[in-house]
Amino acid sequence: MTGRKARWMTRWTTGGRPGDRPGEQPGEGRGDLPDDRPGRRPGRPGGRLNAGLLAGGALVGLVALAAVASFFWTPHDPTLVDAAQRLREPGGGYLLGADKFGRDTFSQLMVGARTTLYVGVVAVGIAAVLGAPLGVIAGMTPRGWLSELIMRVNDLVFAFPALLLAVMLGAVYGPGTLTAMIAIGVATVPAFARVARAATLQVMVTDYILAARAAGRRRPAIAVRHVLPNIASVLIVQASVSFAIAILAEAALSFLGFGTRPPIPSWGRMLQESQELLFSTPRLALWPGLAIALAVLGFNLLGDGLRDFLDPRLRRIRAEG
Amino acid sequence: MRRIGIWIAAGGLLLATACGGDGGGTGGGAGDAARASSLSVGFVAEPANLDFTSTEGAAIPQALLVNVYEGLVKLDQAGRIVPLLAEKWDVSGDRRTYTFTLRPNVRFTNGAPFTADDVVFSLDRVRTDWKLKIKSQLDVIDEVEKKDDTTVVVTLKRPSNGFLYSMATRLGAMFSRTGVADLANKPVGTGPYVLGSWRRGDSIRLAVNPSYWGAKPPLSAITLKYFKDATAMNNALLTGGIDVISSVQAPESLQQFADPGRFVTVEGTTNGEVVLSMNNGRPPFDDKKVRQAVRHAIDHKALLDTAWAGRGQLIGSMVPPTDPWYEDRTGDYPYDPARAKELLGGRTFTVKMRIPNLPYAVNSAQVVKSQLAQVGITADIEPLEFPARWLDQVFTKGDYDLSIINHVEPRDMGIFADKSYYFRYDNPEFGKLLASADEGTEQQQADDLKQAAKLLSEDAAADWLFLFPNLIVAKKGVTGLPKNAIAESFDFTALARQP
Amino acid sequence: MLKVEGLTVRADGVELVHDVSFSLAPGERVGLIGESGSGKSLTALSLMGLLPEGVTATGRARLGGDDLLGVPESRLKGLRGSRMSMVFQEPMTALNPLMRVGAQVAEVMTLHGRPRGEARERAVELLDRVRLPEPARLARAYPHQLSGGQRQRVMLAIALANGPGLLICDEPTTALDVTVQKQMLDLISEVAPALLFITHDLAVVASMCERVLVMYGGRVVESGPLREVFTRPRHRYTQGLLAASRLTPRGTRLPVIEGSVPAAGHFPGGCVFRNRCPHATPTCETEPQLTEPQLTDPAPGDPAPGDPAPGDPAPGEPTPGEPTPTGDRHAFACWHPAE
Amino acid sequence: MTPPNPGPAGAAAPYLVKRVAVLLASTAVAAVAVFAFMALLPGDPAEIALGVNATPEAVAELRRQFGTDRPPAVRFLDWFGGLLQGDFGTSYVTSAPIGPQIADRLGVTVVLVAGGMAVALALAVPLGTFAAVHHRNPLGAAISAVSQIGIAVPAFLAGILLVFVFAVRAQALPSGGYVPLADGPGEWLRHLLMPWLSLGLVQGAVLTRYVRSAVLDVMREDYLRTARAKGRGSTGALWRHGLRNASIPVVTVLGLQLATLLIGAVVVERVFVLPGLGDLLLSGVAGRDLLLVQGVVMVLVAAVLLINFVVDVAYHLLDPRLR
Repeated sequence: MTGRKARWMTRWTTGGRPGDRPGEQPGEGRGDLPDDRPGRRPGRPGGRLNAGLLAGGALVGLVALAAVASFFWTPHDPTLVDAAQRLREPGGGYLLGADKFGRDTFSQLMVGARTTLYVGVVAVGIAAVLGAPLGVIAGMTPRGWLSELIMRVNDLVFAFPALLLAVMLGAVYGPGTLTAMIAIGVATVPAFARVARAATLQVMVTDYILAARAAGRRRPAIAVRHVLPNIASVLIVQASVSFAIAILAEAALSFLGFGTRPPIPSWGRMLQESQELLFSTPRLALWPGLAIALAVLGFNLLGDGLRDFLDPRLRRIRAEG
Repeated sequence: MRRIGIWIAAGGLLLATACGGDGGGTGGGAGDAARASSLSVGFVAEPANLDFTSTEGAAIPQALLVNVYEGLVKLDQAGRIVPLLAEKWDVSGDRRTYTFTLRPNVRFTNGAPFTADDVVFSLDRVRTDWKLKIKSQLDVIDEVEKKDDTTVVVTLKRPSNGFLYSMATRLGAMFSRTGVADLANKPVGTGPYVLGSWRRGDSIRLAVNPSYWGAKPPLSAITLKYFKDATAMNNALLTGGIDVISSVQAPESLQQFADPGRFVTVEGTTNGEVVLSMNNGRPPFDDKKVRQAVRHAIDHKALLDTAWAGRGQLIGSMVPPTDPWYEDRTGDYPYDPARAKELLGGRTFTVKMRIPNLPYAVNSAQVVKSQLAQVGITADIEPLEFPARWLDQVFTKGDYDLSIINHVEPRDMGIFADKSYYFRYDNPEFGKLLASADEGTEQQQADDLKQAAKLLSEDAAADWLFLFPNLIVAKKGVTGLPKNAIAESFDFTALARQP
Repeated sequence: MLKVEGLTVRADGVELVHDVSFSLAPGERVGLIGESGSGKSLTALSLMGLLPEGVTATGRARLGGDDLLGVPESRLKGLRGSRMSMVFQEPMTALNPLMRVGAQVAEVMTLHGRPRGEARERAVELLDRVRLPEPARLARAYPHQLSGGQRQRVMLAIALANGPGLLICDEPTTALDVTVQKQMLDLISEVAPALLFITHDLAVVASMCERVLVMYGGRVVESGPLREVFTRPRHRYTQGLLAASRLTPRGTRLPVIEGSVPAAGHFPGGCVFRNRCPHATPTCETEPQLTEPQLTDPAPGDPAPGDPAPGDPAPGEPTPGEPTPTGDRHAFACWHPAE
Repeated sequence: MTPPNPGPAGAAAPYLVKRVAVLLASTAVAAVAVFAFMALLPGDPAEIALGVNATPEAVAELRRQFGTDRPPAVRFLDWFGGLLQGDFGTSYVTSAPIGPQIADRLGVTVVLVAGGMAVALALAVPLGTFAAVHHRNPLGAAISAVSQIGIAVPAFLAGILLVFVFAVRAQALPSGGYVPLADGPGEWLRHLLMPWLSLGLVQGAVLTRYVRSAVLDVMREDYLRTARAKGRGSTGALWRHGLRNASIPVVTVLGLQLATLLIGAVVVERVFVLPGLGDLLLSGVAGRDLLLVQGVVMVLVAAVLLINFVVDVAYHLLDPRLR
């Protein structure tokens, strides 16, 4: 894979926000006078909070808050079937009404947030724990057979998208949250590996790494002490964006019946269950749909914002973003 | 020492999901004339192939029986056995000899005439070639004999009330001696329809059999269109993609079809008992008190209302109201959580509820779980793909505590007499009652079966959540819809469309 | 031929170039010198109408009879590449990487009305003229197959293709190897019509130009014939600049200008150089005007010339018809000029 | 001065050979992976085909018939050898040859994905370019914001909403189903319009962001300024010099999106009742049609690998720097 393509693939797998260029091409730097190209003026102090970061953070925070709060309190038991409250209109303790089982929609949304975060955290965790070290290894030994092997396997795993993996895993081990998470996680590994590799390649040519290598430090030590801390920001951004993708994947899987098992509330399944009532009670589809969209939006914005916030090299382009 | 009267249900389990498809191809290009004389009906389960002699499942007989294949007799809408390819039959005094007089001048769609030889061939073939275990229902046959071209004599080993009934199912379907080469893809029967085309994953088109022996059906073609998603099927009817939903899978959505100016809704009954199965063979449900507690813990009315929009009937045992020996047993275990707790005596359990991933089961399971939680039983729901995984895990291996499945086979109370059946119910007295019912007179049969149903209910061998309704929605003007789904087939022969 | 009056460039409310005026006669070669950040590239770009988005220029600039500022792009683009051309600093990125070199040269001719086939032939001639080897073969190459010097020659060929009256070169040799620089400069001086040459390299200017404009902080602080300015710099900035560039005998301290160029918008009021100038006095808080030396140095406290209104075409108050202070004569804007 | 060597495209051949080799090797390895995975599926095909009431002898007989009594390695070689000749085997469940079924379904999926991609492109290229060119004004920002929101909407939700609005409410389009092109192009189109839209709108939102970014990148390129210095207007410069350059990164993303779409089509096929590969896959899984699932997964994975290959090659063709 060529450098340029890899960069774009990275951008893609980062889900991203393409408005920025992960790393200038070496040797193509522009010797421009800063003030001659006003788009690139310095003078934007580093690490400033931006609107995307704040909005994304707020949305994600809201999801997290709902999830945490649901452990201690929900207005009603989200799985309690109550025939008397079937399709109850919003109001009177039922903030958003109740579904056809008489379960409180608001409570379900709260616990659903928990499911969403759970799926995201585990899936992204799997991807990060597997993908990042592989990417670092591949990046630190760019010419070695190990690197080649890792990247080839990576490309192969990339050919098994999350949905396909989940259907296959679901077929073997039965559908459920765990299989969905593993499928999404494994399918996301290549994205992490790629991003980690690209970032490692950049870090490896910096002076302090060269110095550390010259000083005879061994590779694992360099990886842990120097490389990981320096690519952490890239990984965090990738995690945020992967999180958004995981949420969408979980929703699609729940829709197909390969996701979270009933009666554990999940936004994807709420949406699926609300389908037959779309005509008479559209609000049952509205709320989980909105929740999914806002959570995904939140994580995407957070990823973009973090990218701008954490990586000073990219920030200058934000003006146009 | 055959156990008789075991009406194996496995095949029929599928029916629970049938739905209506698009008149399909006609939705588009076909001209008005063609459209007027054809209909499309939405179904849920598409056949994997067209050979019901070797493949389980309700989808194949649902599409082909009576429509493409015919038996000597068939079930009418009231559940009575009426003549079809046999003009009449006589039963000997000892009830062991059945003499069928065949309809003359009947031809198979491959051109071969239908004669007594084909009857002998078909019934022998059940024993020799069929791969389904339900073929044991015809083990009671001692001999099939051709008397002349239009007369066949069947001799039984012993009297059996079940024999003639079985002959109305797929077991009695008549095959041509020269038409069984490719049953999976090319069915050859004597029925009013022939297989027109099959677009796998989408639809099956049945065309009228031009050389049919009887009255030609009103429609020239039927398209059976298959949907995996209830909402998609509803939408298809709403937008004119199909004309009939053969079985509504999302009863909540019925209100979309409330406009009598556009749609007609038929609500009838089926043989489908939605059973909350309890594994009698292992703790905690090997304890009759625990099973009884479950029956008391479930508010069946509330369950029906929430899980299936109140459509369907409450039943208390394994007999649907359309069977002659039906008795109302819904009062045996009234909703009484206090009594349930008393029966449990303070014990609490965590059990596996492994259900098929079908709408009625998933809906019901959530209600059951919630209600059982009130008396101290925690049920973990695990939906399994239906049919394969559910059949493998629950039905075959019996690895479950609770399950929910619609037993759609007609007259299937006998499944409880097989202690290897996944209920693992073992009560010799029940088996005796069934055996005596099959051999006895009609009156004796009814008495015994009533007794058996009562025994099942009292033993709490299972809980019966509700009787699955036959819900059909069609465009206004479609007539001839079968009100009750009590046979294996969806009978298209009377279907018509008013201009 | 080129006449610029009161050119002011702004971005986001910040003045990046302030009230620049000068003129250029046909065939004349003028150098525009200054450190990074002095606004010299912006001055050039604003003449070409190539300012980046969000950056606007006001004032007056005429090329022959055509206005260059405040006219629609559609009028301007007819001039670009035909009557005036520009060679940029960075040859590595200035060519389209996906297009063959010859086609890129030919394009500028077809754009201005030459038939395609003819343009192609002439492109090869031009490549030959800028001394590229095997021009016919090279015309079929892609930019990445050429060296930086070769690419800059291609840029020059593009610039010369339609025989423009004015060539603007923005640091055309900065990105090149030293060995190549000389050849390039020789070529430019050989082929250029009127030339506006932008650089921070005083030696280069000395070899190329007849007249110089010294820019600092977005202003022209000194201008005049090359010899005069270089031998007798008056503005303290020019003085420092020259001192810094002069080769010093071994062991002597290299004179440097203290401090560094502030970021745009952070120059001091009054004399923009005063925060770095060793001679600065409170007087320098008032803005000095570009004046010709024979108008004797204004005494401190003279009527303070106000900040001219932006877009005011003629700051100072030269009467029309009279030679403006932007003429060929040596002029500078400093309260405490060097003698 | 070294004379350049402008050998046109001459160096492409070794690359192509190497890339084809990688494609074939990956496909083979993928086949092993798919086969091994499927071997884990619980449930014996013969038992499943015969149902729970089958006799053991019948099961053993059928196993022999299916060949599932042989060791896995033999079965793999047999299967893979068949694949190379386009033979996917015969389904254990439907007794129908699998190859033609997949071919049938693949047609629907390809049409669906291609149309979805076309919609996405038709939206993304103009909108993304517009948003880039006008990135400083409110309309450009609005396009960016809308695309950000579009990304957050699950494709199936978009599909359900489309059905609700255009089929059920407006009665303007069929809610689902598929009509072969041979049965009438008009109906074919009407049935595919909404599936295309629901795939295309969401993917278009994603793509818009990439197009915008690519165009923004290109707009900052010096050669665009060069083009304007030659006398092109900014639009003309972008058109003549920018778009091809911008297309290079977009092609990469496009390839990845195609792969995503191919799988995303599974959900849309479910919503719109389209008999595509995804539908075949799901019914294969539900029916434990092992060989069928194996075949479909293999085709999907091979398609993804193939798309990757095409993208790489296209990349090489588009960008002379790589030759």
